[in-house]
Amino acid sequence: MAGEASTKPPADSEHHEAQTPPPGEPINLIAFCCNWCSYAGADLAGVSRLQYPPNVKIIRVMCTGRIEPEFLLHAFELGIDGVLVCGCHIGDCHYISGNEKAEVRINTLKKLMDMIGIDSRRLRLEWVSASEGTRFAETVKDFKEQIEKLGKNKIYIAQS
Amino acid sequence: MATGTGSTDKPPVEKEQVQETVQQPEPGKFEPQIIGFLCNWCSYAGADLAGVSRIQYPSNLKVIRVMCSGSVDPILIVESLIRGADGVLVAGCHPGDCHYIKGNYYTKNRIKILKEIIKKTGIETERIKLEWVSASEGSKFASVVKEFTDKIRELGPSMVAGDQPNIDQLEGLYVLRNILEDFRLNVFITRMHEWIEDGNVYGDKLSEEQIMDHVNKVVDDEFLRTRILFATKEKALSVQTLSNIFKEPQQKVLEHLVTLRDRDLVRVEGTEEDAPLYIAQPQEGKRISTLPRWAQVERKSITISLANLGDVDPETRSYIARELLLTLRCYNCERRRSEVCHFSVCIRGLMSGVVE
Amino acid sequence: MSAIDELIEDTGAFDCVECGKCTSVCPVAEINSEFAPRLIVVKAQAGLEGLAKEKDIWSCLTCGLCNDMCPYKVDFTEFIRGMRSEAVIHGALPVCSKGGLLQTMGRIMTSPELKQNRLSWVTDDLKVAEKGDIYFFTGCTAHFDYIFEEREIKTSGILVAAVKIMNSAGITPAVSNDEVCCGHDLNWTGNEEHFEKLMEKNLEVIKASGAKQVVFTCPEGMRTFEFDYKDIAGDLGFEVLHISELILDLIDQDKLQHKDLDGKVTFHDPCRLGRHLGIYDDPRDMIKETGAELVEMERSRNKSTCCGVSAFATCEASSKQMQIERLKEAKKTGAQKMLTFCPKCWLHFKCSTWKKFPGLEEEVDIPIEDATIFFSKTLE
Amino acid sequence: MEKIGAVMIAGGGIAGMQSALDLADSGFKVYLVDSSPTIGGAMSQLDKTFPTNDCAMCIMAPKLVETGRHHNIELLTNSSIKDVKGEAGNFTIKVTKTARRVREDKCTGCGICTLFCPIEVPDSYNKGMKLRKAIYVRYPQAVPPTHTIDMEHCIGCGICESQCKANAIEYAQSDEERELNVGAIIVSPGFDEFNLELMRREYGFGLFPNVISSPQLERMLSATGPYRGLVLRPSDGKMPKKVAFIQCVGSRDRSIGNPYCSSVCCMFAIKEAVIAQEHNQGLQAHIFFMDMRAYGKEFDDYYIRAEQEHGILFTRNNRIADVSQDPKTQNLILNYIKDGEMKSEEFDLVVLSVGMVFPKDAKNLAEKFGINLNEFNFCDTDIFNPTSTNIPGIFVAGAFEAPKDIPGTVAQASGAAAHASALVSGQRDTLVVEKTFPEEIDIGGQDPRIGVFVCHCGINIGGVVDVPEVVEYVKTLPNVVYAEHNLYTCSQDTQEKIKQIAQEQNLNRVIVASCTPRTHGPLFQNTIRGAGLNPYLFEMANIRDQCSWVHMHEPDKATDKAKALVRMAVARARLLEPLPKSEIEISPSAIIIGGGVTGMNAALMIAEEGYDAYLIEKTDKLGGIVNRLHYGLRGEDIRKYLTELKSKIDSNDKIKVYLNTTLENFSGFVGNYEAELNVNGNKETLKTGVVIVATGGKEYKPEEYMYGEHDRILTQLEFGELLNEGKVKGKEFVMIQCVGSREEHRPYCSRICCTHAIKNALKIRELHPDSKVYILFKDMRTYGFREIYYEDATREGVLFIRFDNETKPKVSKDGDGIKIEVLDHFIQEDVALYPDYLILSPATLPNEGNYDLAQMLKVPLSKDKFFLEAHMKLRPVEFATEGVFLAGLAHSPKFFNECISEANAAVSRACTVLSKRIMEAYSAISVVDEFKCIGCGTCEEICEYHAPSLVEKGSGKLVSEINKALCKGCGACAVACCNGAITTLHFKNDQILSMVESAAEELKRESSKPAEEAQTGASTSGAD
Repeated sequence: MAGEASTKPPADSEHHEAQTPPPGEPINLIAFCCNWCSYAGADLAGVSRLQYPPNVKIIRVMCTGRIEPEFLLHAFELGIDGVLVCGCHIGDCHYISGNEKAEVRINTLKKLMDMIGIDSRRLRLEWVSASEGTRFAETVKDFKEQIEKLGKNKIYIAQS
Repeated sequence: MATGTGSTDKPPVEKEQVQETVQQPEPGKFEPQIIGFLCNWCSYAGADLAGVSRIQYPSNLKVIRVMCSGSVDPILIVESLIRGADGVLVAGCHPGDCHYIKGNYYTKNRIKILKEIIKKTGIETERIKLEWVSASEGSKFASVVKEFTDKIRELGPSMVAGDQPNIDQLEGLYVLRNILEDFRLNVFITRMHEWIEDGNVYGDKLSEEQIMDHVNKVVDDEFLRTRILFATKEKALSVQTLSNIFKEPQQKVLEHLVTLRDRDLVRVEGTEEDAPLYIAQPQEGKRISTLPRWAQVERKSITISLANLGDVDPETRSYIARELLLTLRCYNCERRRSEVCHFSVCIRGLMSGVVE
Repeated sequence: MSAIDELIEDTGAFDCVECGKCTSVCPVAEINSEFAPRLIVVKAQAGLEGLAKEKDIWSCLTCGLCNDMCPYKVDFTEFIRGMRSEAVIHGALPVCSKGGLLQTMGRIMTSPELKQNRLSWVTDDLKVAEKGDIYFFTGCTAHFDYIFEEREIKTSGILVAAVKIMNSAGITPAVSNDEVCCGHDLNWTGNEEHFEKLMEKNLEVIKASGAKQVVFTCPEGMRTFEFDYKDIAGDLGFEVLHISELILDLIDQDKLQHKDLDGKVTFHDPCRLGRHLGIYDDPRDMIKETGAELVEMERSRNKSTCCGVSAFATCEASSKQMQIERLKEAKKTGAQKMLTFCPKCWLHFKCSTWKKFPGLEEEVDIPIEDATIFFSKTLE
Repeated sequence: MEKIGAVMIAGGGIAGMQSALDLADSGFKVYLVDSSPTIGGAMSQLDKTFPTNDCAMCIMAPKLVETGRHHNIELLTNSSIKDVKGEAGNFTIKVTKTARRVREDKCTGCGICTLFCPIEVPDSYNKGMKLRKAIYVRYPQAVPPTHTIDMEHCIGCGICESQCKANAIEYAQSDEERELNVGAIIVSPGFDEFNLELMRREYGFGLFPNVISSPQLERMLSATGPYRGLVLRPSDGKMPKKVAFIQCVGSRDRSIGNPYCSSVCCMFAIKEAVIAQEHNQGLQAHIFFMDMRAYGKEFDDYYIRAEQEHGILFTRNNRIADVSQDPKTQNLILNYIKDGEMKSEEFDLVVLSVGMVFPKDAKNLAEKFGINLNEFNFCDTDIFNPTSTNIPGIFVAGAFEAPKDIPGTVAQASGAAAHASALVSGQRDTLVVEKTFPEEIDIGGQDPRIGVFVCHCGINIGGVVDVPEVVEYVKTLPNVVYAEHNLYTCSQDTQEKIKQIAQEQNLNRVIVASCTPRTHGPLFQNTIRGAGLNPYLFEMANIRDQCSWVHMHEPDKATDKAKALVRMAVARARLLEPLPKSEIEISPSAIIIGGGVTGMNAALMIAEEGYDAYLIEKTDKLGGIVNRLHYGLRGEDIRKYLTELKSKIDSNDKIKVYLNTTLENFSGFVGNYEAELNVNGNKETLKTGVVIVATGGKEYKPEEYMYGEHDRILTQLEFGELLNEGKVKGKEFVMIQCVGSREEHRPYCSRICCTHAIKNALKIRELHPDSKVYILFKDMRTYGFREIYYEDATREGVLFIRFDNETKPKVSKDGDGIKIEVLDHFIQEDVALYPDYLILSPATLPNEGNYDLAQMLKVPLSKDKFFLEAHMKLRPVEFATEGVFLAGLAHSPKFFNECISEANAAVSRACTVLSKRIMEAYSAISVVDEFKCIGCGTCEEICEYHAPSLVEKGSGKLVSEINKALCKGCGACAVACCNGAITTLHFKNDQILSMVESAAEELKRESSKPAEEAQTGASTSGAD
């Protein structure tokens, strides 16, 4: 059917101003998940067989409070297209306030990223609890679409 | 007749020996081809005595000397039938005379089991005969040969020989050969004597009926399973199709497929209108082998008589014919239609023909 | 060991006769007994195999006190900088502050596709332009606002003050959104590859602005242009100028009217401005111009000690003590404020005081301020 | 006679295993006797479990392996109990271990013998749908893995002995008599399925091939089942399109002698429908039922999701009378009523949800132990002692007490273990041997030698990810010296294999790519400790829950992602370092928060176990919500029980009661908790080892049905009190169920209200024989033996009218009387009632205090704001945080006896901590580099646990030091420390960055040179 519109459902393709990634190169995402809440949430998504895009690779940390801004900026330096940080809801943190510290650090880093020229929407902080399997799957889907709209991260600094 | 060049890879010597003894039947009158396995110490000597005393007996018997009748593996007998022998005679010492003490006991049980299970292929059990002939019974040997030849002449040629082989019987023989190669049936064949005489590992003796029940059950299961493996070698088939081919209840076919799948001999390959399709898994090193190479003839054509296929709807009938065609190939030289085949040498000559 | 031999030759390290003068003045040696500049040079001469992996080369503050003191003019700091790029090749990496965030930021800025927006500090009342005779190089001063947000000091205020001063003198300095970090931190932590890429970008930006002079507030930026850029790219095609020098010129040409301030202040000479660039008097004259009374600390001009951390890679136990000693010294002068030009000195001194200390408060609670901001107060 | 510090458990199912582990971890010798050749019981036959859809084997494997390997547990499988003598504290039991003719010490479970055995026998484990050999093992991950010769079918051919490499076959093995000397006995033989042959006429089971039982469907769904996870019609091997589930087959049926409800079949059917639809695309499940009994925690959510998300059809009020078969297609025809008219529909497959009956050796056990059985041959217990039998010292747990689900079984098993250990608490640690590991190998200075074990997990991973391809890829990664894949890496024989390979290849890092480290991490860490490796030289790649299960429709992308995840794990493994073990002191006491029946029972049990108990109650009296109850379902006198309980509490000197007390502050860690109490005004601090949360729940004050606007509209509790005081007059009574429960905003079922309504209705009929009682309900959820009382109510003439969320009854004033209009589904008309009393069955709500308490204890709350336990199925009475336990209504609404079971269970779990003087502390903590630390104090300020503190070091220099016991390893201080002086062990910066770099590896393109990079004008002079 020559000239047939892209097979994507019409609603989705309307507001797709930025070009989706070249078919060759898929979106490459990293997610830092805290061991007690969001990693368990990700497991629950698995146990309930909720399907979400395979572009995200999860790294387990004991608490989002352990995430140095350097980890996130280093990821962008290496060409990762988006970093998702998932922690416990405020007040749920197994270490009481790890997530609050993470929130402050990540908001500051976002300002720095904008200044440096990396779109701060490529970094996203989400609260996912141990019983929110569906929320984790939705977040990953939504984040991937959001990054697809932003397009590939053009920065790539080869490490010596 | 296909002609052409190209070397024929020499078949192993053992086959050579069998070929001279079974000639191409002259047209018109049927001369039975009989193979005889004679134990060296008694029946072979008996045959010599007949010779020395110039006792005449028909020339149809081709003798193979073996050291003891106990060494005649049932597979050899089935192999001979496959090769087109119209009858097989096994002759050994009288019980108790065996130069190797119990050799003939084993033969007795083996032939009994073989006669039992050969029925599944539809081949007349009388084509296999066991006789005890001692070194001194020259005349008895002659009369045995004479009677056996007449019996075979009465039975007529083996349905499996010649251009128009009876596919069912042929396939049955091949299935039987596989089962005999497999370990399950062998346990019974080899240890039957011990169980009856000195009892099993727990010391209690088994009766012959008990053993034959097991044998029949094993053969029934393995026969159908091997046929399923043959049929699904090239193409994945559903339970429905298989049960149509073999005219077995679908439930039974399914149970066998479950066991075959547990033995990693079959895997599911897609589905067709909600029915999973099963295909045989290529098994290197596994002893269960599929249809002989000779039976796989290149796609072009072969004459198959489907007369005795029974009342099957036309669609399935043509399907089956086509399937079996696909799997037939020259046994001796494993060559396909397009390659050179010295038609005259090969006794099977199954190279050309057309579907009816 | 060819690279190290070549380095020893360039920096004249062979001439070292181990007289030990450098070790006596070295602020790190004073606290950390195992560290001695001489020791490293001697090991290099002996061609020791594991030298590149030596932990000590990362403790040196490259403050230049030893260079200044060395009778045989051994350029020890350049020797250490060379050794560090060797060390990096051998995989002996420094433990940088903030996990190496500054170094990562520097490397990211070498990426050609980057579209920065680093001029967010330019408020409406400031007049800046794309092109102009004078180019104002800002470097990473604005970025420290966010990286060290918890220390509540706005280093971007230095840039605002500098532009205000230039505007009041009728100068509309050229600035550029494509300007990148001068590369000082990468250069001094052994990453020459990305340092050169940053240099190329900066030179290109300044060429595009058509400037004849480039003004610096940050001494590290100026030293990097003055020595390292010229060392690699030869004649830059423009003159390098410090803000204090510019202010004094403008006052001479009385383009700059300012009122006087009162109060007693003291001045801390940043190593890069003092010992590296040799600029001691301009800052002092500029401060005197404001009318405030300048009192000198016990150790000042080329003798002033270091703020304890360089290139965000050498922060150790000794750094803290140096900062406290320096603040005590400043307090002793009776000055109400300690001025300095380098945003990093300001940051590191603030680090040692923003926390309460049992029994130390009154000795170190002297406020610290940037000299440019101090001078800009004369314009209101 | 002196007591013996050992316990015998009869029945090695999930209940037996849980009791065994609790007791063995609390210092008692355990003899676990099972009649079948392996332990694991019915749960091992399940594929998935509700409501979490966890794979049953995956959550049971750790317990199986641990029980098999535990040095204090002796397994006596294939054994039966011959004779029992003695009394509580000192029993002598004769056990015959029937010969399995395979030596347990030699058989490795390799299975060669099963390959060569010529005899094929229908496999009862797989419900006859598969064949096994005469020498067999029940299931692949069986513990002990020893094979067994089935003497019934073996013809003694001798082939297995000739093939067995380990020469473990011993035909002449004879039965073995064992005499066990124990202090207490726990009986947990489980249950049997109702014999469906008795229903041959109605449902054609055994007649029509496509009518199967729910356990048969479960085997089909299991990866080790006959069709490897596919659902096929036994008649023709086709994949069924329409599958019908018929509920209550063999339960709730007085005609066949099983009037009780088997409690689990409703949820079991929903789960099977959901999983069947997942395995067979396009399969449509249709469940025919009377009441959908989804009474447990998050069961209703599962039921709603099954209906709305998975599109499973539910047809109510339809107990299918009979099933007929179309001979040609062997499909089945069911007739049922829908919207008032008769329907007949053809189905490809019919599944009978079979009920539970008493285990076949129940009579034998009862006779041997002398325990009483109830009329259905289950063990007879009373609501006050749910785990005690009539014989002191013999306890009961699991389905043998009454049909129940796995969480209920596990809770009761721990409860029974508590009673058993209390009985012989004096003899703790007398017969046990300390668990020892081989001496740790020093791997200092070695290059990383990594071993990678990739798991199929049946078809869970292998079905989507091409595991062999991943293994080939892993072999190419640097430092990986060994890589292989296994069907079940968590099974016991593979664990041994890993240990052996680790030693052979002298690995110094081990990676397992399988499921989530949260559940299986400790299991594998213990395995490599057995090979002499420090447990922290281990890393897991989660290629199941976070890869194969969530990318099922993109197998090749899932395979690539699995490769990436393993590559990242390898990158991190290269940088892993061994961490030293550190120990913590345990103070032997417990704080119990909440003085209700649950709290009181917990306190009593802690005291009986020999530890101090501090019972904290918010109000001024003990008893909680049970104070408002008078009598039980079978007329038990609750008031009397309560007073006795309170007097036991007061007279016990080991229990200290704090009334009007709330918890102000709570800190510390397992074994060393510190609680600041506000004891009516004044402060008091307590140091304790563990905490048990038993804060209970509260009755919902209804806002609907005009409650509070009429003095004769009451709640069940209020009405119960009036009834008991005889102040109730009137002819007509109407009860409305699910008031506030099973609503949009509160989807859970409060579990007890149906039975409570029935109890009050029967009381009304008893006191006012000529009165009329109506019960308006959504689903009558009187599960277990409570069903008999529901039957009594119908016989007593109580009228039941069903409504649902759309057709709720309307309550209005009629003069000073009450008017209720409700649609009767059968006659499809509005019915008006004018009762004298309207009794509402309100929901049970979580306490508001839960939120603050959860903050303080740092434990999570579930969606419905009850406390969230560590694992819904297998750890129902403890939190993820070590040392904090949970029981009673605080977990979820439940019955009186279930609360008591959970209270004892929590204590039994707590004893696994309290019984140890020293516990191994968490070693992945943060440490300070003395030379780098500038003593700025940021870490001291930021840490919630006050672990780091500035310390004077030598020359007056301030340096931070981190207290090993307080540090939790969260890593917040490491980030706050500006110059990197603090590193968090096992989560160092380079270890995490290595994973980031490895994740970005696929983007290996040379650094993006700007296409239009102009050569800078300035020529490079100077340097060259």
